[in-house]
Amino acid sequence: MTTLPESGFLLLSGLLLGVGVFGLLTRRNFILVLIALEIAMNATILNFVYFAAFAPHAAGLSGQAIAVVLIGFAATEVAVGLAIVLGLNRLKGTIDVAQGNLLKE
Amino acid sequence: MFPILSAVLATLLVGTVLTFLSGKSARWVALATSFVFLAEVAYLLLQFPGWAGFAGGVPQFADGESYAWIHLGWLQVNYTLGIDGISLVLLVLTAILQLATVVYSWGETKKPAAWFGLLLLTCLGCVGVFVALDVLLFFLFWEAVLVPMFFIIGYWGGPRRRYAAIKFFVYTHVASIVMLVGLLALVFYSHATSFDYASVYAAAPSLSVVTQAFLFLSLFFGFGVKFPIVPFHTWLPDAHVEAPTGGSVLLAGLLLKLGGYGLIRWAVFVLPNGFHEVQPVLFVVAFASIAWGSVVSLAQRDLKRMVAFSSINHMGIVLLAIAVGSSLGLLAAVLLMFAHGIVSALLFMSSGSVHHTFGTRDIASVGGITPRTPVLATMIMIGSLASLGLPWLISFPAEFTALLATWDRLAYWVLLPLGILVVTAAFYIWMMQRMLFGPEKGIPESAHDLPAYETVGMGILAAAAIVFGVLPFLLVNLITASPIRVFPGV
Amino acid sequence: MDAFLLLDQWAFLIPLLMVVSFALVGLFGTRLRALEWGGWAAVGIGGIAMVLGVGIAIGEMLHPGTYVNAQYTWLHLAGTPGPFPEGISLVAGTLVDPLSALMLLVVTVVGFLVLLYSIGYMHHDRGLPRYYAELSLFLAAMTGLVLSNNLLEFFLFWELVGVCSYFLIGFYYEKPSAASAAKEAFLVTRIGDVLFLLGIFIYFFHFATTGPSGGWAANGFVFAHGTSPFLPTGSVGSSTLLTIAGLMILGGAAGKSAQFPLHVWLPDAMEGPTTVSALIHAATMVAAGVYLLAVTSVFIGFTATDQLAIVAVGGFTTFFAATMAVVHPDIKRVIAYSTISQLGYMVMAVGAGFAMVGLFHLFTHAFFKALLFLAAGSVIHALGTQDLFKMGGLRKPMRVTGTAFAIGGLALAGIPPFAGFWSKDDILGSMYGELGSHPLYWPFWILALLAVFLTAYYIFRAWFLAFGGNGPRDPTLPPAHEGSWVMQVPLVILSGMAVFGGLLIFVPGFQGLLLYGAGASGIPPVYGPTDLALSGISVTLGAAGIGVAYWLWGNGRIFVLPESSPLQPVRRLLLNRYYLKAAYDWVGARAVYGIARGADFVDRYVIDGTVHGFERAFGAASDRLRRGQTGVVSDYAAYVIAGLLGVFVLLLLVAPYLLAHLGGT
Amino acid sequence: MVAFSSFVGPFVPELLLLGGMLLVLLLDVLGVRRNETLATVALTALALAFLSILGDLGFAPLGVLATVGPGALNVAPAAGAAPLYHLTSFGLIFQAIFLVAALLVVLASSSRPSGERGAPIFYGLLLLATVGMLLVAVASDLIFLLLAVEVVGVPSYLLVAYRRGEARSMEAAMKFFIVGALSTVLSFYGASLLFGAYGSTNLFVIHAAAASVGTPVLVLVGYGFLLAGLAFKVTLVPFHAWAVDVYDGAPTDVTAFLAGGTKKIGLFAFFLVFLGPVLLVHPATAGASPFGGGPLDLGPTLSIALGVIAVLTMTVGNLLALLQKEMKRMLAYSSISQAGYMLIGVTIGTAPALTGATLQILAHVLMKGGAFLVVAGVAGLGIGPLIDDWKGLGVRRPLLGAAFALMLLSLAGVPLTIGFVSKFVLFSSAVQAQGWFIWLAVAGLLNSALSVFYYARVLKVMYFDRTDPIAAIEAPPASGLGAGGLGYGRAAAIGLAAVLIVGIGLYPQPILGAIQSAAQHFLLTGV
Repeated sequence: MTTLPESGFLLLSGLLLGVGVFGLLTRRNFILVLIALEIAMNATILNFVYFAAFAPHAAGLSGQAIAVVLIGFAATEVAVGLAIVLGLNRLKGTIDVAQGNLLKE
Repeated sequence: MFPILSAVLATLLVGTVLTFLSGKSARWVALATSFVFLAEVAYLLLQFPGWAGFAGGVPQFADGESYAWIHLGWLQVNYTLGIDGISLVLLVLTAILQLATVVYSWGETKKPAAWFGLLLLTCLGCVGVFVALDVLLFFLFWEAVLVPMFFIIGYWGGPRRRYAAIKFFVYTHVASIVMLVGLLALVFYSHATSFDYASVYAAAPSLSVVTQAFLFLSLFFGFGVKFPIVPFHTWLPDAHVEAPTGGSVLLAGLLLKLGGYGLIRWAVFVLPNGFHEVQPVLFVVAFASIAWGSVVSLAQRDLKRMVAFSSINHMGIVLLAIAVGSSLGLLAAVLLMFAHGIVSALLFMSSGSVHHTFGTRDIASVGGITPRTPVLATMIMIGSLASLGLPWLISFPAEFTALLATWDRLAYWVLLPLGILVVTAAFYIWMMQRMLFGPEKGIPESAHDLPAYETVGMGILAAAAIVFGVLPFLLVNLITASPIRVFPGV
Repeated sequence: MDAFLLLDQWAFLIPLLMVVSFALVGLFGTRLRALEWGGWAAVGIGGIAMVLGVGIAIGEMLHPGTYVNAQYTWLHLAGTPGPFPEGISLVAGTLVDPLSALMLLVVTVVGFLVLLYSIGYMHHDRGLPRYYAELSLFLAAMTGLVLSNNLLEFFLFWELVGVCSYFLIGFYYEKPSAASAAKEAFLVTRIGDVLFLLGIFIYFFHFATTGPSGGWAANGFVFAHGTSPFLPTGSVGSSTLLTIAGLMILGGAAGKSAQFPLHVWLPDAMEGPTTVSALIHAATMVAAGVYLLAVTSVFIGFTATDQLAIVAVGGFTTFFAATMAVVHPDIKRVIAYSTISQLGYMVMAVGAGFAMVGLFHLFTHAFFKALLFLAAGSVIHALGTQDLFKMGGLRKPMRVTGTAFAIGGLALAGIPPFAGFWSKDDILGSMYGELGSHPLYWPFWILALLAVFLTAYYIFRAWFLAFGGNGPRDPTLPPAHEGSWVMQVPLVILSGMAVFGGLLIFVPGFQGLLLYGAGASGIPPVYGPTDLALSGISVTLGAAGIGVAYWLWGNGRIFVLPESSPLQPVRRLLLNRYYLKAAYDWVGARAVYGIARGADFVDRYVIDGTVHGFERAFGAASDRLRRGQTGVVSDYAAYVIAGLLGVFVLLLLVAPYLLAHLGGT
Repeated sequence: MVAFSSFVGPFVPELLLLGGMLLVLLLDVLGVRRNETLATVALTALALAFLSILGDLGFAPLGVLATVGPGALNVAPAAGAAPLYHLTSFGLIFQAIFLVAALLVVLASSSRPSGERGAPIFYGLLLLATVGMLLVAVASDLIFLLLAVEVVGVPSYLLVAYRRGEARSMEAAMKFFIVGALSTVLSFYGASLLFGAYGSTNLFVIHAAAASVGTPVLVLVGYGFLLAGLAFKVTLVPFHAWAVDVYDGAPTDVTAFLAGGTKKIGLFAFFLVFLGPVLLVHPATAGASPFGGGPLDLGPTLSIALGVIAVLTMTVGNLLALLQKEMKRMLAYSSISQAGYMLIGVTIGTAPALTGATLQILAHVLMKGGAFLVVAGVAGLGIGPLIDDWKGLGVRRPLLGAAFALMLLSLAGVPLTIGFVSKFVLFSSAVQAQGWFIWLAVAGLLNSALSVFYYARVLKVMYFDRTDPIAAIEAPPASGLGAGGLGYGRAAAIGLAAVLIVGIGLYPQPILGAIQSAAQHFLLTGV
């Protein structure tokens, strides 16, 4: 399989993604889940920046630009997430994601 | 020229809608519709020019119509109609049964508008199947029949009607799905230029024999379940036993015929080579159905269930006649379909009347009904004797021809269906001995002979059974006005 | 003269008339105030039919051996590819030839007499219109059968007479025994009919293209063409196929004519009114089987093997049935067994190739057997019982009947100059002529000869029990009396026929009739010394039979077989009809029904069970999957990740594998 | 002017909707919260947008409304150009479909009890989400596409939860958000890998490159991430688990919008991302298959993966629905299986298949959207959530029952309905493509047969089961709304859906024709 010279970077981003996903799967606290999501998102952003610099066919600044956009997007997403956290907390008095199973099967 | 076939379909459609809307007086609308339909069929008969033979290797049809419907280049679907002798005979059957059923169920009080509407709708679907000459159109009507029948069984049926309705719907739907795959493959693998019968017919020979065989099998399964063929028949007893009388009548009289018609029109004629490859399979299935249907009937205590299984036996003979694959056999098959349509309808009406006259259909617990209800008894006798293939009644010429053709192809194997004839005779005669004769038994005081409308409804069928039994030639000449006349045999 | 031949063209009127009568009585019978009126209508029409029939017969006698074939085509199918290259046509027509003329005579005459007799016999019955309707329909069918000019038409009427017999046997349908007898008759004959059908198939295909003007199929499978059989004589040869066909025909005949082993239904058929027994189950319908064999042997022909089989069945049945008649206590059943046995003679004769000889016995038998039945009928009418052992001393109160029964008995026993003698002797004589060339006929001929003794014995045993002695053995019986004149006239007429019917062979015309066709040899007056010797033997046997009967039963004696007698088991065997009935019932009620129940079980629980199995399987799968929907969001996220990994597996392993090995698209 | 039209023209519908949204929020600020008013505003915006799209598509009577010249459609960009958006008639058709979904929902909600808290938010978010949907349909760049998808996603999280008082809704929103966010991450990550492989996120570039470059495993992994991420929206198995709970928990009108509307953008995203590669027929040059069976071929590889997922989806969806007791969940599961059918279109990737899939999407908008609207209305009549609570409804409310029965029959693929036509075209295309695709048709048909079972069960309950009279139905409806308690708006929406179902089922030619020609253009570039 084709290898990038600095495939170590890919390893790093992959690791970040893995950490994020692992956190998302294991954490029951909504806040921590959000943080995990952020970590995972950063893996993507890192990728863009890195590829923009070192990808076989240099794509100029577009990578960085995308990275910036994504940072902004991540923020909005977290904001929405927090809104839901608040709602949840007000209704149930807990932000334990595993608590909610009124809906199943 | 005037699109008479569309007019026929339109008649039934409009009739259905009006019936649905006309509340209490629905039965009158339905009756009127049936008469108009009858008149139209009569007109079709009168102006039927006979069969035009082949043009460019493709069989010709009368009263043809064709309008573009869905044209996507790769998918050319048309609204194409046309008839030949085979369809015409079955149209006649439809007209008779529709009239008889409407009259017979004159006393229906439970949501009459819906009842009569659905009856007409079912007939509409069947007529569509008989006149459609486009793969999609054919399949469309084929499926469309299921829905009204589903409601008829499920709403007006007996104690286990819900189960029966769903079983009927799902079971037969699965079959038609397989059939649809076969039809689509037939169209696309043969690179037919359109979904029209003609182009499919013309393109099919280009397929390899093996492909043809597989296609034929898939079609056979689809049509066969409607027949029904053993061992895919178990939807039938439930559907019949639970269905209301009118439902059973249409079910046995028309719906089962769809299978036979489809097999002849869309499989046998179109894929003769594939047919030839799988002929043994058909023989085995046919024999199984004949024997199984008859033997199991012998064990039934429920009159209706017995008749239902005897239908399996008779349709098995139809299948056998088709499987023989000779001109004579196909003639016999169509004749027998007509015969069975009339006779089984009569028998189902009888068992319906037995049920609401004596409160049960249990053969063993009602006896000696003849003195109290002579008309009903007579109807049962005519029906049974016709069904067991007595000469001078409609089934005989058909069964005779069928077995004649079988001998031609299978020699001594014919002894099996012949022997089964005795068993068939046995359960009918035994039933008559127990129910009609002997000392009176299990007859409620309230029991009285048939109401007039039921008598008329059954009378129509009984008359048909006798008239066509004495003069089957009326039908034969009509049926042979079709590719059957020159079918080379496989 | 030719007026008669002209009459032949109108032969179809006979069945038609009876159909009219059927419709008339059937539809309006109940409307008529006095039910007898319907009866009289039938009798009137039957009379006209009889006149026609007799006329036709006379015509045939005046022009022996002529064929008059009147037909029109019902259906013509142009040549289709396949078995019938010349096309098929089916015709409806009448054929008047010696065979049919003779049969027609029998059917119309006996039919009329029975119709007349019934007026008296049935007058108390509320089912009278139904009775006359069914009887008319039967006569229509029977005459139609006799006049048929092709095999298919023959079969159509053949079945129709069967149904009429079914309904008439079950005439007293509220009697369970009658209902079940009717069922039995229908089913047993049905077996024969099925074989008959197969025979027809074989003939149709084998001879489809044989014969003049486009072959048999193209000409509606008619028997005769011009003044000769359609199929060239001897076209049968000895092919196995046609042998089988012949056996099938024999099967059909055996069903209708109650030959072994399909004989069981006839004794039980006695549940019907005695008149019905006389007409249908003695004179006409049961003879149809013989007629079928005769027609086939004349117009199509049998192979040697067939002939042997037919002779065997006939000869054996002759003796076999007679033995059962010996012990039976029921007057009607005794006569029924004797019918079976006499039919055996006819079958044997036809089988040996003496069609007309067989029909001659059919002719005489029809009259004296009808006579016996009607006589028995008046006895039953008078006493209301059929049990010989209750009767006794009836000759005084019922002189006419007693005499009639005696005459019938003498005729049956083959005592000259009564009718039976001539015909039966004819059979034995002509058979004897064949024994040289066909040694295999020997045993059956001997059986037939022995049967003569038994016949004489059982019929006079019956006579002595019923009419001999002084006074009934059962005092509870009502005082006997003669029936009204309508019942006596037929007895007288039939007695006349039973006395003189046989002598007809000395009438040239009638003789001409009999001389027709195969087996002309051995018909009187070609009496050689052997014939005389034979007659001597058979007459002696007959006389002996009567003597034994008198010795055992005469003057009101009752012969009781001592319990210790070694013959007891034989007697039991005979009384139980060789346990054949039981065996059949077992097969029907136990074996077949058992199989059916088993099949029903399989259908419900195995075949349909499989369907339910699918249902359950899907249900189970659905349940499993639904349990996966835990409602816990981290599980859902886990599924997503699992899915992601799955996608990788698909993309990197599965898909490449498939592409590499299955060639992908 | 030219400049204006060429820049603004393409986005007139989006702008209209944004305007509508602002107006709604403004009214909210001004304290005007009458449901009818808000609904009217939203409806007007949607209707105008709809008309202008029809105009752009060049429907004769509406040509005047065209905001982009007829020449502006289906023009492939100059080589090397990497436009963010690309106007295709195919995309416009999808925009129209999305708008139909939104229109139906808003029309129905117009007859919800007035003065309900959060009504303005509902309409506002709905319009915003619709804007996102429209953007998806014109995207031609991965990032643009994914962001557009999020413009749909984020508002729909909130839509689910807009009734802040309801625990079920809130829980649904929570699940929706977490799984959704995860999927977003995955898809963006996939995009980043493709960016790494091709040096661009522009679909034209990617497709072109994919055609020439061959298939490094990096690319496959990237596509894998994208597949997983987008599969969340389309509710493909096993990415579907969230959908049922969300559809169940959300207010039913919102469910109708999710099932009928937003779900479909996922499919369009699939078209954009995967059709390009799937169509590539050239054998790849690099990256031999690990099994040594010749080069690893991107197109067939993806198409096999998609095929497997499609079959898995329809089967599992049906099985899940089979024994379901609650109406809403049953419908939710059934819409999962329907997604499987639609995926067949991408798998085969021919114009016929795409036509079938598109019609199937439209059909699903009408059938499933309509069905959920009925469910919402029936709930308004005070009937419980269980299927068994619907006893005798068909007999007691003939019209409503007939409409719902029609939708179910259409879902089951019974003839004379749009559902039949779409399945018929779809499966025909599979058979016509021949090869192993015929097995897709077989699987799909058998599945539709299986599905008949649970649809028939509902019909059975509605029509055949004996009914103990339900006061809520006999008595004048509590909601006090017209049309027998449904409210005229909802009745109109349901009726409209039903009419379209039958109408298109009877004569699909015009729509099919339009779709197919559009699809053919679309397939030239796959964008």
